[in-house]
Amino acid sequence: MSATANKSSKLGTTSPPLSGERLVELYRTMVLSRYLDERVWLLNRQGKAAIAASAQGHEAAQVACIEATDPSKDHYLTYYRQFTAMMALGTEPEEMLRGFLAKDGDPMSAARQFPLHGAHPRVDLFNFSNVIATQLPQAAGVALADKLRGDDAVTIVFFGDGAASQGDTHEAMNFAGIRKLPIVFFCENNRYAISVPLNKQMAVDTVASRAAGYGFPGVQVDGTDVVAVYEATQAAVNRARAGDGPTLIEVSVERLQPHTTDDDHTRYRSPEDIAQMANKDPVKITSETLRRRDLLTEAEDEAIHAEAKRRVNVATDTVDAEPYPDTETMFDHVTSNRDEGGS
Amino acid sequence: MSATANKSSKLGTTSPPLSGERLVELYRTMVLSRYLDERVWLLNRQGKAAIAASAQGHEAAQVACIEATDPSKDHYLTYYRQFTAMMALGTEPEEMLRGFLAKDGDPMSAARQFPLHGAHPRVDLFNFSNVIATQLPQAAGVALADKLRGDDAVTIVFFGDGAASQGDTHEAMNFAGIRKLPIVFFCENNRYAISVPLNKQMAVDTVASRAAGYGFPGVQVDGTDVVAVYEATQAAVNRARAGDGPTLIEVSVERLQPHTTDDDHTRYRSPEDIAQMANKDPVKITSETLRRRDLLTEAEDEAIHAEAKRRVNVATDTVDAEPYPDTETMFDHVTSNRDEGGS
Amino acid sequence: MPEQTVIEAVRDTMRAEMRRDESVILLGEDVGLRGGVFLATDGFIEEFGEDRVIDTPLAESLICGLALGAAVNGMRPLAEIQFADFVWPAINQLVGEAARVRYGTNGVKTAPMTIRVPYGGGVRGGLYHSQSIEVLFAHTPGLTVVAPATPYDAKGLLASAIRSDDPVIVLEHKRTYRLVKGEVPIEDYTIPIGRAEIKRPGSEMTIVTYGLMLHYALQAAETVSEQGLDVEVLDLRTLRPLDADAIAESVSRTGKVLIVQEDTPAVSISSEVAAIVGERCFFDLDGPITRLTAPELPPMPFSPLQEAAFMPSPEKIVAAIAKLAEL
Amino acid sequence: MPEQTVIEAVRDTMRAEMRRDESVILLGEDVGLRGGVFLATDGFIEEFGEDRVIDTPLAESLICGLALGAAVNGMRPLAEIQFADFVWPAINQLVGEAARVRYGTNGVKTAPMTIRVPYGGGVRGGLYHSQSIEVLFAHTPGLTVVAPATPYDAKGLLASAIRSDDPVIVLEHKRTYRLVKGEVPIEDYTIPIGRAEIKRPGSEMTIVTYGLMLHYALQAAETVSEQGLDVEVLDLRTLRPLDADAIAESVSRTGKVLIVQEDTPAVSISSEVAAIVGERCFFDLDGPITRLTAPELPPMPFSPLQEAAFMPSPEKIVAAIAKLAEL
Ligand SMILES: Cc1ncc(C[n+]2csc(CCOP(=O)(O)OP(=O)(O)O)c2C)c(N)n1
Ligand SMILES: Cc1ncc(C[n+]2csc(CCOP(=O)(O)OP(=O)(O)O)c2C)c(N)n1
Ligand SMILES: [Mg+2]
Ligand SMILES: [Mg+2]
Repeated sequence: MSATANKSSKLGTTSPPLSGERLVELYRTMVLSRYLDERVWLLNRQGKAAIAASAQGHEAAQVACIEATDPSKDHYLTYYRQFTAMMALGTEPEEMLRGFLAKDGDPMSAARQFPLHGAHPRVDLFNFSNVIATQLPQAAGVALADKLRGDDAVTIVFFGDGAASQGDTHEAMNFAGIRKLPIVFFCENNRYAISVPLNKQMAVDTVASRAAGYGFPGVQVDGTDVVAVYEATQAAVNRARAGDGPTLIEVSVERLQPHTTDDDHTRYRSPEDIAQMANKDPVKITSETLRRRDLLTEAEDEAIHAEAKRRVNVATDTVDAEPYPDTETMFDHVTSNRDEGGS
Repeated sequence: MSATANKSSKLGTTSPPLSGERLVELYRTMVLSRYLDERVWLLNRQGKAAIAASAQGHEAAQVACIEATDPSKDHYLTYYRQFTAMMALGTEPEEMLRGFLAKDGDPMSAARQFPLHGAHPRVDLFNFSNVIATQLPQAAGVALADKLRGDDAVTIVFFGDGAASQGDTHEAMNFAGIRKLPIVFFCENNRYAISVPLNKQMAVDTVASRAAGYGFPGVQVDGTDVVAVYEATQAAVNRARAGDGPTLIEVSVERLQPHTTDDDHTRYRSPEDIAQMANKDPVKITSETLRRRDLLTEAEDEAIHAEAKRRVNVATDTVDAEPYPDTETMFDHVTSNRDEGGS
Repeated sequence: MPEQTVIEAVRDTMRAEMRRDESVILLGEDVGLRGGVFLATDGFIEEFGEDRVIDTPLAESLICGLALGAAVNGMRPLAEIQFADFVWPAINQLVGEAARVRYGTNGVKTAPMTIRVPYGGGVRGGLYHSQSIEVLFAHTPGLTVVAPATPYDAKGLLASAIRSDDPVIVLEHKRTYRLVKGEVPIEDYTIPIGRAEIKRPGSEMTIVTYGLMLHYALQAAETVSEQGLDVEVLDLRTLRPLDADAIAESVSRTGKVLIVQEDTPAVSISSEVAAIVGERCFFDLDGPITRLTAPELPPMPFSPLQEAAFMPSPEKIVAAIAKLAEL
Repeated sequence: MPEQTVIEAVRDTMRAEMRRDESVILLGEDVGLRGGVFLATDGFIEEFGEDRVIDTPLAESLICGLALGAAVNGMRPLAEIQFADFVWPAINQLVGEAARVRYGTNGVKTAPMTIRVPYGGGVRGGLYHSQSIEVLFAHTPGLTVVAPATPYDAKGLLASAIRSDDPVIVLEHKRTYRLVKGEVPIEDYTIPIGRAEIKRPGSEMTIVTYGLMLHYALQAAETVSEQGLDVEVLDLRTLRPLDADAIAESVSRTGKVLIVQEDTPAVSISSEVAAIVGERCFFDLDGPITRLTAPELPPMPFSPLQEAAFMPSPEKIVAAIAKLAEL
């Protein structure tokens, strides 16, 4: 955690620290996510995936965040860059690919929506829309319902540094502070909103600093550090479950790829800026950390990579051969109680 | 200025302090505003004015703010409670009443709009809409135009504590901070948005505290203290003119009347809360201050009151006798270059 | 049956639904101690408490986003937008989001939420307290829009809205709140969404209308009946989905149609009714498809004479009937 | 005359207008170094600098509010909403505010601002990168809405929009950006706002359409002409104010109308065209007023087969022509 993150220690972490075993498991998910993510870009270049946004660079933050939550009861409101978080929540490579290739059986939206958008069939993860920041007031509403019923659930809502500029973000945080909602605002700050750099997005250095204006703590954490993100999230989740209200966690990450497969970041990032990212690759950093802490041998690491590659290959072959959804199904689920055949 | 207002001293006030003479002039405007304001409520009870919002309690803050600006070049984006500010900017009682009674010659909108809404014929004051907080992004746009042209003008935008919750407020302050716009955000915090008290509007004590999240100073000032508000505004205006960017000024005031003539605040304010307001009446406080500082004698004070009363009576008689605007004029000024007769 | 005003019917229905179903929660500005600016929720916070009667901050996008989030998490939020003119900041959460929750998740999530929106003019509201805002909602797949004009319909349609498993926009015409009285049964009932109703049967012409204009149309029909003209008045009641069958049936039978609305004409409810008639009644029509609406001006002037000139009135409807009848 | 794509015409026109008038400033997300996500402003920041090419924070209400404020203070802001689907957060500043500035100040203030909004589907955009959003804008008094479909019209109408003293919404169909090519004079010209154009003359039926559908309609008209059917194609070009005279003239002459739009039908541009026809062409019509539109679904599925099923196509238009011709 960075200097400004010291607030999180005040929150009091009561749950156990991450075991070495779990750390390796998280690393396994990161590697799988990375291979699958790369594969999706390849499929885009082959004309098979219409569009993809990538989590490359965000993997450590996402697995660590999810690890500190309880998928059996918590709620997740994600945005399009939650590739790794979705895998950490148990989405299989095949399921992910059905979304990207718009194939029959896409679990999130039956391929009506962009990849990763819709609702998850097994955990309470939803990502209704591509419209930036709409999920924040919605997340406050989800948390409000839990609070009114006295349910022991926490809502985690994910967003980017660009999303912090939207009015919806302000309105949601303000209300969450007033009602002390059980919610964690999880901001993945990669310093860019497509091409717009942070200094054109805000006059301050951290999104976390805004939390003070809403009456709850904000912390900034190194998003390549699995343990730091895990601990910060755990503290925030504990705080929320204890009825003490929201926390804003800002993780500093790099967006290793262009914004989406439609983007070319050399148009707006300097060569130096692009080059320095190599040192911020969370997969590499986590591998080194695990090796240094003797939690992983070189052979084990290689096996993890080989297994990830194999799973991605199998999933690709399977899904590539599948059909698109039946056209007639597009008329389903507009409203509950009537067909919409005309006006 | 209150404890948190000490920041404003850092801004450096270079202009001269308010003279005793000007103080009396400001007081004169406050008294005139108060009588006219009371008259409008009476006209509402008589069925002549459809609706009125009042500035009673906000008078000192409004005259002091305007006094620190330059009406020959500055821009004012007001909201419906700017009764006194408009008079400080030279709007005559008759003009005000034409608006309230929807009579021919209403200078702001030709009686198309609610009273005080529209654009001022002599100074650059505008108040397009009743929709809370829309004026803040617009004000940023006004200030942006000045900044791009290098014009030496400052934009003052007025809003309430309720308006601080709107997304537009956040978006406007964020942008103003990024581009260091020549703008003063002037928040009249009367602790209520209609019936909603401050603790249901925000989890923090001051709107001013939000400024830190946008990279510019925020100060809180006692809004019944003409000198304090004047100095804070002057510092902010100087800062803006010097190219140093925005300031958020929050004045603490009381709303002495119900929200509008349609409202009954005994439904939601406790008797004690209503009773304590007597001590926060800025007209009374300013009168006492002037008397204490020997700037005003009892006789002079009485003369000010008598003159205000007289002017209000004359204006009422004049405007009451006037016609409504010609119906046909309602078709004018929809767009520049075409009639809108159908679809 | 007791007589009630529209606002009384709205209040009683909300209270009954909140007693009936714990998951109904109220969200809005000033809905608490103030009881709402129209007193629609008078006494609610005392009965249901601060947990179920939530005075929100001044932020309409928040109100609708909260409602949506609470709805997908098991609640049935009932939100109030204080005036229709202030619904614009919330359009993104309603049209962009709520309307598509069911579709965009292939039915996994649903948003059983109701948004009450007092709308319309003739109340000296000027440009920002008079607007008709039905067009975009009525256009949007995934939304349901009702616009009851009588106390009876207000109760039945509001109950249907609250019990619906989809987002429903309830348009209540402000001017009808205290103006319009009618009998309302005490017992529980609902009115099916999507059904227009013939409020006055007739044989020589159909007036298709809704909201406050229903009452003006009924007055006009009464006036011309004294001159021997037998006009049918069809109240749309639901604006999405429109009851195309009822429109087509009535207009085909009478052969003439006059569409009356308070809103401005271009791309409006009246346009869609005209399109339905033009497509389905073509061979039965014996007069042009006629509309009486507000003029194409930003609705609507504050000044009383101009406001009156802006609004359709019983007299203007009588004139339009006479003109169409002579053709 | 050189051939250009629509996006090239848009880019060249904006550049020319910015050179012509210093008060034209550009606002939007990624309009700077990125040159816009469609490269509409490629090279602009290099030529005009950061003062006139402003990368805004991610906030559409801000973008439109800034444009409005700068417009009333002497600028001619030219703002880009990145995708039409993201215009909803800005509706309040456009429909509630900008549309009424002139009216609400009795002409003292005006807002000469242009908002470019890339819209429409058929680009694998799914629910949130495909929407048609014209309805509300076309309904709103005080706004002007143009929807050019060819490079020639894109240049002429965009120039008119930027030089207009009122807020103009410019709808550019994303799919036409690179698909549609045509001749564009190098010299300066404008096209008057509010005038439809017959893009193909014909005598037996009128297709009224706009946007991408113009091109599909022209293809369909070509196809049926081989079968001896002579269909006129009228391109609306401006959606507010609609050119009611041109519609009425053409339909009265041909006696049949098929209205084709990509948007869903209820309360849409097609409804208003139908209403105009039903009111003004009643005595000349010899067939029902017919519409071909998208189905009533949230637009539009991401999956390619479903997307194709959702969109009107030249084949579907041919079928609709054939059906109407036989009646
Ligand atoms: C309301 C809205 N405006 C614009 C867009 C287009 N857009 C998609 S992603 C994006 C940038 C988002 O940046 P950030 O929030 O930092 O997230 P990141 O992609 O960096 O993770 C933009 C402008 C959108 N989807 N929604
Ligand atoms: C967007 C919007 N929502 C609701 C309203 C209704 N309304 C008018 S004034 C007001 C309260 C405003 O409170 P505040 O900003 O504190 O200003 P004050 O009246 O106290 O000066 C409300 C809710 C409105 N005008 N605009
Ligand atoms: Mg980012
Ligand atoms: Mg207030």
